[in-house]
Amino acid sequence: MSGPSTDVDSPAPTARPGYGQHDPIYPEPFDDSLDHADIPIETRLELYRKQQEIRQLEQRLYDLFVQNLVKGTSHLALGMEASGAAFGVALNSDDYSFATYRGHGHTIARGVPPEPIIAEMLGRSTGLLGGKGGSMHLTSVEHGMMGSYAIIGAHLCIANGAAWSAKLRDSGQVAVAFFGDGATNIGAFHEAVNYAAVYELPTIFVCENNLYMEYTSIGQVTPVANPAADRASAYGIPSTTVDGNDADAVYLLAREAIEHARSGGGPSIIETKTYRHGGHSRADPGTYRPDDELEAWMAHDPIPMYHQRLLRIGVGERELTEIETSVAAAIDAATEAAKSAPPPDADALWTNVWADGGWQWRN
Amino acid sequence: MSGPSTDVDSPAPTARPGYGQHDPIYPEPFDDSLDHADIPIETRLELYRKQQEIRQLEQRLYDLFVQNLVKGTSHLALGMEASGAAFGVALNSDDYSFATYRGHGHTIARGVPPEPIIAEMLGRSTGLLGGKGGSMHLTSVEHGMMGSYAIIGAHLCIANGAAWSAKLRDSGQVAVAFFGDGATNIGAFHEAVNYAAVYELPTIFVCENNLYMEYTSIGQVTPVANPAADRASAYGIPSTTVDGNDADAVYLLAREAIEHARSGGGPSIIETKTYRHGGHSRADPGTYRPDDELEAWMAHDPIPMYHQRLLRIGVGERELTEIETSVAAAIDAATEAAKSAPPPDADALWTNVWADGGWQWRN
Amino acid sequence: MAQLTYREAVSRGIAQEMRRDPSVVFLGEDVAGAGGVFKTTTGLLDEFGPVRVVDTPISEQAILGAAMGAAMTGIRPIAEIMFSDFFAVCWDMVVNEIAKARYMTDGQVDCPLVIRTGNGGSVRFGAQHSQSVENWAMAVPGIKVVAPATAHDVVGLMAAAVRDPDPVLFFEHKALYATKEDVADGEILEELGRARVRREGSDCTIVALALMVPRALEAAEQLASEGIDCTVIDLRSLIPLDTTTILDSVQTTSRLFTVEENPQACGWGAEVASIVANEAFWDLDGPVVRITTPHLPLPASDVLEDLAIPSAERIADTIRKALD
Amino acid sequence: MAQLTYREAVSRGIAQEMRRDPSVVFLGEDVAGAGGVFKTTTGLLDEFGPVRVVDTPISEQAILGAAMGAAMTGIRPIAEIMFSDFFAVCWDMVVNEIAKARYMTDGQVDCPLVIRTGNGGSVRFGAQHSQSVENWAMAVPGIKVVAPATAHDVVGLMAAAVRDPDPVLFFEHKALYATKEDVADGEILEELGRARVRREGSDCTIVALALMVPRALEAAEQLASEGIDCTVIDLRSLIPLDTTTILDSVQTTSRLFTVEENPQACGWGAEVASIVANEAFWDLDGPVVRITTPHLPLPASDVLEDLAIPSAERIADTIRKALD
Ligand SMILES: Cc1ncc(C[n+]2csc(CCOP(=O)(O)OP(=O)(O)O)c2C)c(N)n1
Ligand SMILES: Cc1ncc(C[n+]2csc(CCOP(=O)(O)OP(=O)(O)O)c2C)c(N)n1
Ligand SMILES: [Mg+2]
Ligand SMILES: [Mg+2]
Repeated sequence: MSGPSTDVDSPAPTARPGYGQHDPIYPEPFDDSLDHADIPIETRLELYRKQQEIRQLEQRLYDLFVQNLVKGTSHLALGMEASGAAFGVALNSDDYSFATYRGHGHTIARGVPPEPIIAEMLGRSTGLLGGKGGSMHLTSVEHGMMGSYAIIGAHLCIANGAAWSAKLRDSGQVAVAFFGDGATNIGAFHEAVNYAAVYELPTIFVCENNLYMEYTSIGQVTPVANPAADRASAYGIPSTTVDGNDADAVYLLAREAIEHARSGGGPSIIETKTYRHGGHSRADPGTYRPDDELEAWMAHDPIPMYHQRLLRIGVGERELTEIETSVAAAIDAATEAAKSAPPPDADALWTNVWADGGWQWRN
Repeated sequence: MSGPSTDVDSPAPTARPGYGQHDPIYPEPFDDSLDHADIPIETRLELYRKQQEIRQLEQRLYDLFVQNLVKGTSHLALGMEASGAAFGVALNSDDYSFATYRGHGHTIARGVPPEPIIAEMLGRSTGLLGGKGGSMHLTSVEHGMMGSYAIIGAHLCIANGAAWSAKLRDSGQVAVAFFGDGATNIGAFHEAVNYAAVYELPTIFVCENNLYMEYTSIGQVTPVANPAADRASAYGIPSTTVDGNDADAVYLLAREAIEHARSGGGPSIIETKTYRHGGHSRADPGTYRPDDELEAWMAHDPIPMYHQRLLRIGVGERELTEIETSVAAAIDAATEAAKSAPPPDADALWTNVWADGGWQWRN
Repeated sequence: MAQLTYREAVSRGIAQEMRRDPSVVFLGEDVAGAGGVFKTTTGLLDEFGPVRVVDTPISEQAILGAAMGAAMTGIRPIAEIMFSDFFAVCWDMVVNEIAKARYMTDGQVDCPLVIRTGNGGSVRFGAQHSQSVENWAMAVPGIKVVAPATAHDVVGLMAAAVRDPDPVLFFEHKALYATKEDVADGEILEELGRARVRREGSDCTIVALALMVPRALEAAEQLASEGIDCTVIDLRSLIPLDTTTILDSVQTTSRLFTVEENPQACGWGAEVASIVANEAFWDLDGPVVRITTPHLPLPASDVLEDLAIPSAERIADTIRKALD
Repeated sequence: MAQLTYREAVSRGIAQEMRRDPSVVFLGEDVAGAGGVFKTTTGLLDEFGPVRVVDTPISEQAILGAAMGAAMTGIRPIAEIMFSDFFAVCWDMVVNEIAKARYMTDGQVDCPLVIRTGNGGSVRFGAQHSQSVENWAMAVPGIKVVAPATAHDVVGLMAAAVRDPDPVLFFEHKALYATKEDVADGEILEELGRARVRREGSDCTIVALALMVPRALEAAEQLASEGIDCTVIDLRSLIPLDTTTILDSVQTTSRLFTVEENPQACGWGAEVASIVANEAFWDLDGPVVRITTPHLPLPASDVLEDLAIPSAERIADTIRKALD
């Protein structure tokens, strides 16, 4: 490796399109061969149910925005349900999840009931965080949902801490950090993945690559094609890319990465290729996306595709309808309960700054 | 790339030695074939002179410490002279250098005279920074030496700015950032290299890998063998490793990387393999380094090796002695002048916070 | 003279300076193609093109590093940090590099750059997207700190910031973006370090900043109807700090109130209060009172956030009681 | 009872807690094998082994993230940030994550961790390695801020910090590491949020912190010989802030001086001064005076640095003139 070699150890960057322009990126076709994957049917029904829960929760939240009942901002995962659902099914109940502001789906996927989630969005006293956290900070420690983090990158480092703790306590738990494509360009990504690799922590880094930061295509500001997976070699850890709209595909990788981490094999990166149906946040119509790209991805919707797969492998339409309607009923009931809950008490402002429950910083 | 492939796109981490232990790393043998490299003899004499300047300056600074004339800390580059010298020769006079706290050599290599450098170390009014900056912040804008930065990582980002500016002004200048192996694990490294790659900036990232952070071997906390070069693929840019104690080897790469950057080819990474003869800073005896490792690297000293090369290719001993003694005379004279300069005036405390020369922040 | 929103004033101010000086460039996340997440920079890409108006990766350290290195070498960058809370991921660039470069190099390095950012709350974004961190900036020697309260001042202070030879942090208030006022046509240029007396009254001096200015004015109106006549000073910049205007006013009114959106401890009002308690002690007729967001993180719910951040009512109440 | 240096007190304090509680772990750069760059943690690796005492990469965000995630899940980490200036590269972890987690989650998340750091100047390290940034920390709701002045307090406050269920930033002063005092054998535990009156006097109250405590005491000795009798309060922690002790003292002495090493604007003394100027206004007999490092970056040269940071002479001079 020494000597004045003029070899280029890595490829020169390929030309990228100019500012504000980008080539559309289309989904790979759904992989029907996974119909025969080694996944029990009950697991698949669970994957379907969780995808339905996320979809219907997000749609409901969207409706509530339109009714102007949600204050502040909000970031939906419509179209991106498969990976949250897959990990929700693949994780043990005491494993740890860390999500971003786009974390409603990751929260419900860990078994958190919809009512406190919706109530939090509406800023009610019965909200998951008593109204203090809001849309971007959903957390349910009792469900292993260790928080939603709204500043890009930080939670990758924090997930390492939970993974380290599991190792110190020899508990066999793993930690999963979900993040976006845009997050791969921030320093904390580098520090976190490197750190996990150095200590062989049971951290699984799941990049949900929906092709865009807020309004800028990731390809415009990233010199490699797979912003997370193509960087794993910089840390000597395994990585894979996957159709992020195929719950089975993600589930298989999740199972494997979790097993790898749990058995002491260390961290890995999974990059899911996916797309959001709507804009970045409530205010964004998403017009920066080429029409045909959007169209292609709308047709590559994880939920109808999975529905079709289940029919192909012999699940009855009736059983699926039952799942859909039972989820709908739960979301309806949760919405009503949340809507009728009172706003937080004024006293709530002053609680839980400190472990003693209070806020006093002087005597 | 999509589908539930279970392939591991990148190698699993290799086992690393335990805490506080590490395998010694020995230098590759000096590459005598470079005797015949395409480098003019005057350039080589210049490379020798600059290595001598750095060596003798650092030795002098060491002596001044021992005499307790240097307050504060200081980080010497004894044993690491070749790369600073090589870039000092390869850069145009209007190109930009950005260094770390271990930047005395990079400063003198850009043509900054020794007197203000030594005076700064002694905290005198005639110091390069009037006594305000000290050992860790040597800067001479008129020589293109844009600063020494003491917080790991930042200057890689700042060097990009100078490179961007050169591009905006179409000036043909390039920017070089020198940094250590340890710096490759901080977030700013990732952001900087990625950013340079995205905008194809004329930034050259030179990692002087001396195998250690302060007292910890880099291999203990880094999952790849070449902490800078092995990460270039994460940014799609070229990288090379090189014997950092062979000024010709570094010079050839420097010339190439500078030409690549200057002609619009974008950034690249050069990782030099080197070693410091002493500890990390003045207080450090460097005892964490295996004896035989230290011994091997002391024998792989850039200056006697280069001296031998010059003799082999026909330079006379007398000419080399002349260089050595003229450098010594300059350093002696500079030392005397610096020693007899007065300390800063009390007024200096209050100058140059703002561009108006003053410090007022209120009326 | 036409109505201009505070939001529109941002791009007008930047465009004014980019037209005047070709060395001014602008960079940030989603600022070019999309015109910024608050739509403050719409139109700049079209007018000035992609070389001068740059969309960046999510790399705040790299953004500020690029700005600093460019400023050191003849360019005048304006960088956006989308939310001021995100200064925390690039604080090193601000406090250790940009702020100190000139002093450490005894004047060799110039850093003429502007970092603009969306600051402040009352927008229900929760604890990580609502902070008022102008006091973080004020605590750091070597940077100037500006926080306009009106559309006119956005344009005029932006111009002053861009022309200033030193680094300026420019705090735009998110909750003010939709406010508007009549703004003169043509070039506007204000001066850094001059407070503006927005209302004159003899009973007390209220010093406020950014969103707290309209709230203080509203409180003053309320109090005026009760016979309490307040001076309201809009600080406009924290560094340089126009203490002369404050001290002069306190000499007349003998009472000082500060209205701060930052959480209490070490807020800018503490600095102002301590200066007055030292230099105008003998002018004072009663305690110096600070009205601040309590020292706690900001809650997301509208009900709770409105309790946390000083309202016109709370300002009026506090002053009424104190002057009773 | 034996002489202990402030430096040795650090490892004694950590070791005391690691022995007591097996969930306490310690991580940082060069802290294990090398015992820390200030040799404050020598011996810990030997006693507690590499699982509990961890050398990390140069990755401050990853270090604090690891500490936070571990603290959230049953571990009690002590993390080192080598120089407090480096908080700037991981400030997000401190201010946006660690400080806010409990409040944002309405109490679900615990963050019992300690971040210890070498703070302050008078060591000729220049502008990027000499800052006193305890006021940065004080400005952030949700973290406790401790800064001991003596070896005994290092041990006792470290113990209190480790046992505290909330995150604590622990500022050790670099220029105090070599100081020593007699320290009792056996377990030492102090309480956070209690100032200590180091000297009682009736003519004025001096409030100081860390390195400024011995300097204030030296100034008080000097003044005593001239007939000016000062109370010197060692704050010991900024959050919680023991205002009771300050206000009680001012009631007696009627004059307040603060001695701060941080640069002036928005220093902790501003907060203390503003509290006193409000709540003890009628007790005061004269202006509240702050003695601070001027609002500028710190110079490297010993001559200049000594002019910048408050000395016993400057403290005494200022008080002498003010009380004249
Ligand atoms: C440090 C930081 N910088 C910028 C932002 C503003 N921001 C919020 S979401 C976002 C885009 C993130 O893109 P990506 O990581 O791809 O996630 P996605 O929203 O697509 O799920 C940005 C820039 C932030 N929250 N934190
Ligand atoms: C952000 C930050 N963290 C830690 C340090 C303390 N520090 C100074 S030098 C150093 C080791 C750097 O090692 P390397 O990058 O290999 O450079 P070398 O000193 O070997 O030239 C460390 C940890 C620092 N200056 N900045
Ligand atoms: Mg995305
Ligand atoms: Mg090194």
